[in-house]
Amino acid sequence: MMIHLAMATGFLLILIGFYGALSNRNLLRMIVAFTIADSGVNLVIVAIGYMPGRTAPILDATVKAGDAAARVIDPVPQALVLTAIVIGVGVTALMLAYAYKLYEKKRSLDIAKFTELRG
Amino acid sequence: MVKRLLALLLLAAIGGIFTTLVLGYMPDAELNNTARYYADHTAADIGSANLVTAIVITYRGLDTLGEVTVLFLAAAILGLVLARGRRQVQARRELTPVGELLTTGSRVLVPLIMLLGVYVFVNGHLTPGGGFQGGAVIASGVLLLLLTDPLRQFAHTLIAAVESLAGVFYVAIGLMGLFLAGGFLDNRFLPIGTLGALFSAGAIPIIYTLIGLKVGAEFSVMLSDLSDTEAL
Amino acid sequence: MQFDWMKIPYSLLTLFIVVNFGMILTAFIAKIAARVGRRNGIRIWQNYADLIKSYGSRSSITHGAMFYLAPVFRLTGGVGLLLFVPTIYGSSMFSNLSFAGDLILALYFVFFGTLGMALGAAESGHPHAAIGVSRGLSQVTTSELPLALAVYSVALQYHTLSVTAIVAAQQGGFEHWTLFTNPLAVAAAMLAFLGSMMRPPFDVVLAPQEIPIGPPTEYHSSYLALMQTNRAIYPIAKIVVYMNLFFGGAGNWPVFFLKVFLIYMVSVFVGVVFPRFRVEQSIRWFLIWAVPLGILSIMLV
Amino acid sequence: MPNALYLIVAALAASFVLGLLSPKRCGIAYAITLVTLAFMAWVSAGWLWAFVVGGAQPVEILTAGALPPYAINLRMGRAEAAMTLLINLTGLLSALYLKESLFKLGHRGMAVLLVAIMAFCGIVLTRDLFNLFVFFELAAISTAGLILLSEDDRALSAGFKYLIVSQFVSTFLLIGILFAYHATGTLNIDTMATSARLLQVGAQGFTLAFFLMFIALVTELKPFPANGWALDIYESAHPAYSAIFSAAAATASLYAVDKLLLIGGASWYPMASGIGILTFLAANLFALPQSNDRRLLGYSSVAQIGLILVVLGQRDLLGESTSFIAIGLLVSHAVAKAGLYWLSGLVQKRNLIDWAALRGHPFLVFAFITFVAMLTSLPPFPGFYAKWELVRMLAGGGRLALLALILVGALIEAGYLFRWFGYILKREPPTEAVSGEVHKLVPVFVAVLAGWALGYLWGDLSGTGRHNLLLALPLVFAVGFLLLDWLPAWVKNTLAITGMVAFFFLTYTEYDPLRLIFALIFLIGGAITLLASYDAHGRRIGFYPAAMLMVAGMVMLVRAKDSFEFFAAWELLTIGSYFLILRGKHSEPHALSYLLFSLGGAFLILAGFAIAAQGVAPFPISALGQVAPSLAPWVFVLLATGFMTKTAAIGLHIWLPGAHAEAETDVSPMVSGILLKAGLFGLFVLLMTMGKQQLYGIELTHVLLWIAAFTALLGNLMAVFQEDAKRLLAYSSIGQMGYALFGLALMNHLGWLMALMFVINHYIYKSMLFLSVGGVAKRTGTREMYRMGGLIRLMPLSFIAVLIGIIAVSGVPPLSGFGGRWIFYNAILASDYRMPMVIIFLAGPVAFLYLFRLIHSIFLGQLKDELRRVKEAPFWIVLPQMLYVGLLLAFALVPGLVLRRVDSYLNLFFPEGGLHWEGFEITSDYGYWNPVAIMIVVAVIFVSLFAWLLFVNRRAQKVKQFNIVFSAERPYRPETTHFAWNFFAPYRKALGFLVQPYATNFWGTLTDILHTAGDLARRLYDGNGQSYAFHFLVFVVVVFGMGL
Repeated sequence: MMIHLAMATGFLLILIGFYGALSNRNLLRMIVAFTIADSGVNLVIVAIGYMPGRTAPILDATVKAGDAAARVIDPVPQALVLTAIVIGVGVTALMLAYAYKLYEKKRSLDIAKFTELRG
Repeated sequence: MVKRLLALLLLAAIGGIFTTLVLGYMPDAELNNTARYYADHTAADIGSANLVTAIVITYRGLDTLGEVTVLFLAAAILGLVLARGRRQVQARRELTPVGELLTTGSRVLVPLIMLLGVYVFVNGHLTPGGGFQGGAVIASGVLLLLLTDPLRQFAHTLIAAVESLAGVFYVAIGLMGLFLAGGFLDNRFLPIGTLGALFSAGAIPIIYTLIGLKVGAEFSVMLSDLSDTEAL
Repeated sequence: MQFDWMKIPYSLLTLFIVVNFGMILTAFIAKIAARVGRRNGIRIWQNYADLIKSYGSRSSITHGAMFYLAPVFRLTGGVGLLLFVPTIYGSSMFSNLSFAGDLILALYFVFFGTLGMALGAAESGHPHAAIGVSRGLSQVTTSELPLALAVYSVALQYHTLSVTAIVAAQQGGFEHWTLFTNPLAVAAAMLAFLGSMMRPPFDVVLAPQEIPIGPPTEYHSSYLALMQTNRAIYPIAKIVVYMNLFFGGAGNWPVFFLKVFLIYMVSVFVGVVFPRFRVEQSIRWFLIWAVPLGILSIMLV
Repeated sequence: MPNALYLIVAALAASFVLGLLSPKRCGIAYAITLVTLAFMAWVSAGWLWAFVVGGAQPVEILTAGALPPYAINLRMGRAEAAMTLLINLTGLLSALYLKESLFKLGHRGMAVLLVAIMAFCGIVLTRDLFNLFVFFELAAISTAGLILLSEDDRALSAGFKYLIVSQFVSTFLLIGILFAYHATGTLNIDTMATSARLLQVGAQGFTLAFFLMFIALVTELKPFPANGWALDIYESAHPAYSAIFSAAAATASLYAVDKLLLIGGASWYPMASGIGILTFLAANLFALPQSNDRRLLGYSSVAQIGLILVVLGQRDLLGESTSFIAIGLLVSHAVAKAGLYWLSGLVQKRNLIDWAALRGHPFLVFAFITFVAMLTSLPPFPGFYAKWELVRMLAGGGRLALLALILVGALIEAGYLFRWFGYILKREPPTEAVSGEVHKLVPVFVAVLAGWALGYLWGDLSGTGRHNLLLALPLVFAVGFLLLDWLPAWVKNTLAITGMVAFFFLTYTEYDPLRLIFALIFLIGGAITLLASYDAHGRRIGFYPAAMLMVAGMVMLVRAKDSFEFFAAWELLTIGSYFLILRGKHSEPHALSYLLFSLGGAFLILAGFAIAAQGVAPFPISALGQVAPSLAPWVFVLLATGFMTKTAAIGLHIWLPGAHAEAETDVSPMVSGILLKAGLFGLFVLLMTMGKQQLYGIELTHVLLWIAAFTALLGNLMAVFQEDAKRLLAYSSIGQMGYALFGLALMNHLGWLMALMFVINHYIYKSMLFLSVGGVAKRTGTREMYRMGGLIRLMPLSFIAVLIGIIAVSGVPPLSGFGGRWIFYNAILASDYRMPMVIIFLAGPVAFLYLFRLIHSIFLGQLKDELRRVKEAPFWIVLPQMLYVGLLLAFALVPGLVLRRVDSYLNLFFPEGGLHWEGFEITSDYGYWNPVAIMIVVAVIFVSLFAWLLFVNRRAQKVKQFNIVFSAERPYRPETTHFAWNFFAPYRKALGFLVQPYATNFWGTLTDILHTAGDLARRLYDGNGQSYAFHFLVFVVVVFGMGL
């Protein structure tokens, strides 16, 4: 149940992020909205790998190599979420830079002002 | 208003998809085939105590190389975007001093932060953490420095050299895996050692070190580039 | 191929008879028309006199090669048309040169003279000539249509395109004439005939008062003589075709003269009764009245 | 073979090394970039060579020393090798092209470029889903970076819009991948595909997960309507980057979707096809009203990718052929689009019309048309083979609606691309010249070479039922003229004539009598017409390749054994003639409408053949006779309509007058006298094989009969009202083709013979008339007849040609036209139908009207003052006319020389109703005809009377021009005395209602509707990044709704 709650929260974050990106015309707010959505995605990913009653996928004194398969949770989503996070950061940085440059050009952060290309 | 309504409608539909996903989700009782393989074989094959690290660096090493490249790209492009059509700003705005507390605090904390960062990536194969986390920690040190003195200039050349060299070595190690072991990014051309020891898991600590340096450098470059926009 | 050289003098004989018959017939008809209009009219020999006068005319000019050749084309058309069709049924003497081709040849050869004439007239540079040609060509597109349909109908009826064979099929009493076996086709064809005779109400091409006789307006002297000769031959040659197709042909010269005269008179009667049509009026008239008859005839045959 | 991993390793290593260089060492950085890209291209090329030539097997490349599915693996196979080669070469050439811009951006920019190319390769190579995601993100980020190569400031906002959409996309992709992993326990594509098969039932989670992945990856293909961002990029990015974006990125994304479909299985194919076809149509429609070159190319790219997506979605039907078709279309698209974008960088201004700047550079024009031909799938390029195969299989599988939509879209695409080509050749060039730096020309040059090489390759790869067109001798001959274009025109003319005549004499034994006549007209007839081309001076760039292409097409048409050869020949002759027509001074719109009608017709033919073949290949032409009865009438309708666009049957005729009238003097006879016969040949072939067909109880040949009759009538009527001499002749051709079609549709022995007679006659007299009128127009400087007049004395030879010509056309004995009429009457007597004859009877005399007008207004009447010094037409234009006069007389006297053999050949089809040939006499079941006798009789009468007139009229005096009596005055102004303008005014009053331009209005309205629809609908893309996000979400929701 916990896990469904976590997952649902993740999805909710995504939807909130999307809504923010769709309803805010300010570039920076859009970027923030996307980071919220990204967090939601990451939460969902982690939730997918979770298995009730198991421990982190690190071998140590308590988790021996032999019985690891029965004791640890799925390590794959954890590995993937790392990548997802990093990529999210990269994109966010990039968007910030673009937003800055766009602002420099038009002194405005309103997305509706940047519609020279159309049709 | 119409736009928001439409957005809500669309998101409701998408939310429907998501809801179905959530409701249809059943956590596995057993590890699936792939995960079981990792759980069973990592210790023997890779020698890394941290399964996630084994996956990140070896099994899915290509992803990680790509990931590093994403940051590399982001940093490079950030530089390009900000350099685009830049006017040479000579007269910089004077900023109000940040205060004693921050200045002194940073002097104390920055070396510690750096040290922690290094610890995190060097021990990536043993404990939670690794190159990315460590790199991020290092970058947070840089951030602290920037907060203290927003106009601070870093040795761009040095950072860039660290970043590039780390990248080149990373690729080179990957190739050594190809030549000396089972395939590209195979960590086993170095001895696996004992599970749980610092010098174990073949090339993983080296790779994580390189990643840590690289990520740290990249984040630093990004932060410093972005901080330059303060000059506007 | 064996060519019977005697056909040449025989053909010339036919030609001679027809020329004289035509001269007299046209004068006679002109006289009748004048009488209807309570005028005295021309003398019956007037055509001969005109011909001699034209040949005797001293002034003679030319506007160029086509102008010069046009009367030749014109008369060749008339003579050729006459000679490509057998005149007297059953007489090898007066079957003329019909071995060269069948009904289709005759129908298309009609245009030979017209075309040459039009070209010559056009070279004269006289606008009236060009206007006349424009009118004539316009009118002919629909006035010929009922005839074409009628011919098609007749050819379908008799399963042949040979004039001789068509006449042969109509022998044995007038009830075998196409006139009675295929009256619709004949009606259509006779309406077309009216259009082709350059008489009122379809004489806007020549329109003597408006564009002094249209195409031939610049012609004089011996050119005119040739054309006058043609004016004697050509209507008869055309009527011969009609006679052969629709009225049982002619087995001897008296019947020939009678039938040609009567057919000719049809156009005269109509001509003295109706006023002149403008071009578009006559085109519509043919499309509305004559063409449906032709269509009916090919549908019903 | 070098490990394919080097593709990735080399690029990464190089880009990291670039970071080491100081910003000042741009030269070295650039060298490293080029070398790396060259190395990558070499690796791919090596693999491709190994697969294609060496027959190597696909190789799995493992990483991390573990086996898949536990570690990431890559695969190098034939398709991968081809695609990575395409990507790397595009990258290399673009890098070369981008020299200045890269120097401006510095080493970081070069590194980004390398990573981008690497990412595209990675997308192609990887077999791991998450790895695919990583490469996609790399590609996306580097795309956002490379947009900065552009000088255009708007590129920044385009980049931001792109980032917004890619945020949404990557969210969906990630969630999809993770849930798919959860459902199947693997990230390996192949393993997942296997597991997914086992899941199927009740695996709601997996289906949804797959849907999310699918929608995300498909969005990378820029589907309608979620593609506004892509168009903004295309428009504002540096053209060389757009080349990469269009060629390389699209290639990679397509392959990714293909891999994904492997997982999803056949149930997702219809979805892919649906999205693809919608995108194809919408993008082409939106491209129609574009005036910005790069945006137009963007729309075209989107459309092409949509089409390829359709192909991928038809995998269930296409099976093994999928890759042949998809890759064929893909390489055509990639090479052409890259080439066009590179070209766009050479042109300084962005309006399509500004491309007229290319005109002074024959090579660039050639490059452009090569690319356009590739995009529109014309032979001999790969797209042509792909199109053929696709249509063949779609028709075979009964997917006709899809087929129709594809063809409609392709036609629209051809419309805007060739319209553009017209601008290049015909519009006023802008003042800004084309930039001619070598490093920018090299990529274009390579693309052109690659295009032709690929054409050869695809021809070579062709399986059964296809042939390598670039090995066909006539086509090689034509293409050879491209290389000889530097020679003076007279040398090429001699070569061309020699080649044509020689080819005829080498092959004339191979034809049956019917084909022999067509071959004779195409080859020998063409050679005679070419004599007139000796009149041209200089080099006449472009004329000979085009003319020979047309001739090659016609020859191949006659020699075609199966439907593929036939169709290929048909398209070749169409484009050849299009180029020829386009050469006319004012022919731009007319050439375009010609091409569009022809291509439309060609598509109908293509569809007809494909439906007839039902997947069988090769499909011999003769097998048309054995088509299943349920399909046969439809095949008949398609093919007949296709051929009738070429013969300009009424309703489909509006292209002809302009095209034939505006063409050059020696081109008009070629396209009218010769080319029109290709359509008739098609109809001959069709009727010979399929015979009579009934559709819903309607006899189709009866319908043809009506069409033919109205074509004859209306063609003639329209000719009557023309002031322009060449247009008059052009309309007359429509009428004449109506007659020929009528003969064919009669479906009896004599009807066909008559059609053939028209084929021969029309060739001779229409070529002759066009040459005469062309010569006159050349001398007088106008084609308006009323501005001429009285030229008989100045141009007597031309006059004679016209005189003989009009006598022949009108069918007056004794010339050859009469033979046609005579056979016609005999033919209709044997026919079952009567009503259509009424119309055709009406049409007959109408011909006199325009013929008289032609000769009168030009040669007779009053000579104008400004034309008093006009000379006879040039020798080389008169010479063929005189040859034609001779031919016409010969054919009038002894038609048997040509017709007898055909007459007996036709007995194969209609044993009844042939002619009897005895000496000079020709007899039918109904009548008889002796051409020699007629000639002699007429000549004798004529000569006697002429002699008589000469005798009595020997004193005749030649008088001056105005020596006429006109309202009792002597006129003095030729303009007011020459009765010529609106010559048949009364006739227009009477029958003018028949020639209202209904067809022109119909087609005009249709084009307007398309334009307006495109113009309205493209407002959807309002330029707001948020709207694009909405579009994407709407797309997701709608597709999801459809998928339920």
